[in-house]
Amino acid sequence: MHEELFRTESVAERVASETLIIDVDGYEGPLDLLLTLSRTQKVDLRKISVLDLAVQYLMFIERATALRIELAADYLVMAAWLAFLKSRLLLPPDPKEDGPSGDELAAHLAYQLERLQAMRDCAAKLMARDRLGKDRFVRGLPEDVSRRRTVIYTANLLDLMQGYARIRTKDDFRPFVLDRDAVITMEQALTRMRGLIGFTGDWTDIISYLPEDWLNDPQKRKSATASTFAASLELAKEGNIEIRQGELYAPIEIRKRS
Amino acid sequence: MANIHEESLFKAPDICEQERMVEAILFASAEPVSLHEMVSRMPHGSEPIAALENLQKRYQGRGVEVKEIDRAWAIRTSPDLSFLMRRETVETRKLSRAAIETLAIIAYHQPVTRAEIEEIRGVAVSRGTIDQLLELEWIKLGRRRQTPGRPATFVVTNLFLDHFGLEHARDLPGLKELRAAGLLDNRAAPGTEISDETEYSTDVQESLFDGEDPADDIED
Amino acid sequence: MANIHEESLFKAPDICEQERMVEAILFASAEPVSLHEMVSRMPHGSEPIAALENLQKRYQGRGVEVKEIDRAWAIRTSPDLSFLMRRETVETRKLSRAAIETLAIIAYHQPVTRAEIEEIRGVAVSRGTIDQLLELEWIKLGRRRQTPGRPATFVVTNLFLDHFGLEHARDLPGLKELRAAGLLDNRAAPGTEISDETEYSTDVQESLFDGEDPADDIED
Repeated sequence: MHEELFRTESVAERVASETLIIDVDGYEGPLDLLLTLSRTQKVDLRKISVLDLAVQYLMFIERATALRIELAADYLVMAAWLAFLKSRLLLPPDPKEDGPSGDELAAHLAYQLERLQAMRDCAAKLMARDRLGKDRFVRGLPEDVSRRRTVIYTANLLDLMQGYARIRTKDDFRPFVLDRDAVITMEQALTRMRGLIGFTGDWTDIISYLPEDWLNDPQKRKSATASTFAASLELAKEGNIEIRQGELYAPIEIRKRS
Repeated sequence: MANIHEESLFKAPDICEQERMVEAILFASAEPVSLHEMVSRMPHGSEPIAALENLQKRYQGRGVEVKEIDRAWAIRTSPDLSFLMRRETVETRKLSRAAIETLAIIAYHQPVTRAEIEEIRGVAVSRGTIDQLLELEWIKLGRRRQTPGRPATFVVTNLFLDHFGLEHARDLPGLKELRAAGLLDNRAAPGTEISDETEYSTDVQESLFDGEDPADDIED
Repeated sequence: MANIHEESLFKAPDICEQERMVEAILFASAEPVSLHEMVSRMPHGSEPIAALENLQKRYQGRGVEVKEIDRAWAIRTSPDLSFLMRRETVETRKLSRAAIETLAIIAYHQPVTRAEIEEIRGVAVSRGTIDQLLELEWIKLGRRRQTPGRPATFVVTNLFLDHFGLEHARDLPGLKELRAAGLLDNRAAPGTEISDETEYSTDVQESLFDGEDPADDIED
């Protein structure tokens, strides 16, 4: 007899626990759960008793915990908050205490529930509309619009002349290109010396490396001397030649490094 | 009729001709065609808006209808004939409840941030849900909110409007009633400061549903 | 109109209704629809052939037409409006600075090799620039230069002369004129008179740099 009673209880309990498990899985968060619980009150969401709701929710959580159902942190946070709300609603307001009153908090929760319900109703209305591909259909044989883009390039004589003038003007500021005949660059001197250095074994005055036709014009000679000297230093730095000067103003001599 | 195009080089085609052209363009396209697109394809000087209105009237009560979708136009079969279209029905992947709710929240609250969606649903929005809606091209990213962190906002697309047979986002069912009931306000929980974000969001929302009668706005 | 379908279970819909149905079916179908197919999709007792005839008449002279294609029907764009299905845009663009300069050099120095153009401009000439000018048919290939490597030369075309309103490339204003017109700086560099320009470009320059990249001369 005793056993019998015990068994029936445990069956009921088992059924209850199973429903709970299913429900907790089915709920999308504490707000969803609260919304479902509020339906048992069967009243307008604006006239809901938040206190009752809080009590129901806390009971639900208690039962779930007793049945060792894993509850997400969200549910426990909500439980704590509702417990706080419950105490605020039950106790007379403390004038010394700051912050919102229990009624304000309750009103906001009711608002949240009403808003969620409203969004669910909207979602249902939306999905019930005459939808494309289900109730309304698009053209089955659409035609492609061929797109062709033609680009016309334009230029006039003035553009052409300005373009040419621009190049020639630019040249004016690049004396290196135009005055090339009076200048030997270090690179040119270097190229020249690299070719000649192999043929001279002994100490030689660098002046003898200057191109012959550059010796007479003082302008050319100056440029050639300077670049040849610079090139010598470069070659010495590279370790290809040795360089020496006997005394101040004496000829600078170089020879191939052996 | 062969020289219509040539003639049009000199003067805009008459309204009847324009109506034919608009008709041909809309029939040839599966997607809504914008006014701008029509103008660019029609002969110089065409003003298709009047032609569109005539066409819309002409197709009233026919097997297909001319629908406006946010300043673009499309021809769609009449919904009462859907039973004929079994063959054309596209099986869409079933949307989860979370996806449907999220879509509704975005449509009614746009532009809305992810945090706001989560606040309304009371639960985290999974990445997959947003991705699914983005993939369907029913939602897209809106402007970033000018608040700390500059969060992204979501808005619905014209494809969404077309799919659900809406002319404009302001034609969403029950929008006015929800607004009147204050259910679209971004109401902060008591005791929390009303952040800039909250104030800003109501602003932006108004501008999104612009062109509405200001008298409709019953807000505090 | 909501009860049309139900009604149709008992008797065939009237001819107007059938016309609407045919219209919707033809609109939404991806292929031409046979009579047999229409009958199978429409409510019992429908005779779409009469509806089709009516529809065909209704669309006469409209932007689209109901066409019979091998015992099946389809809605197609009216042939005289096919131009609407093309979108042609013409864009006018200024020739790039590189292209203008290259063109100018070819005009003033023709026949001129690529290496010479690069020497005069002081920068490399991209293949695209030459190709663009060739495509515009403003330049063409001239005789090969009788020097090592037999480099190709470029000359301007008659189309070029036409476009720029010149009778002959010789008519291009010389450097003196450019200078007088204020297009060129007054500081003349020595030895750059337009008179011996052509010779200068082909002989002197080429022998000086023998086809090497001019940039190398300066940098390395």
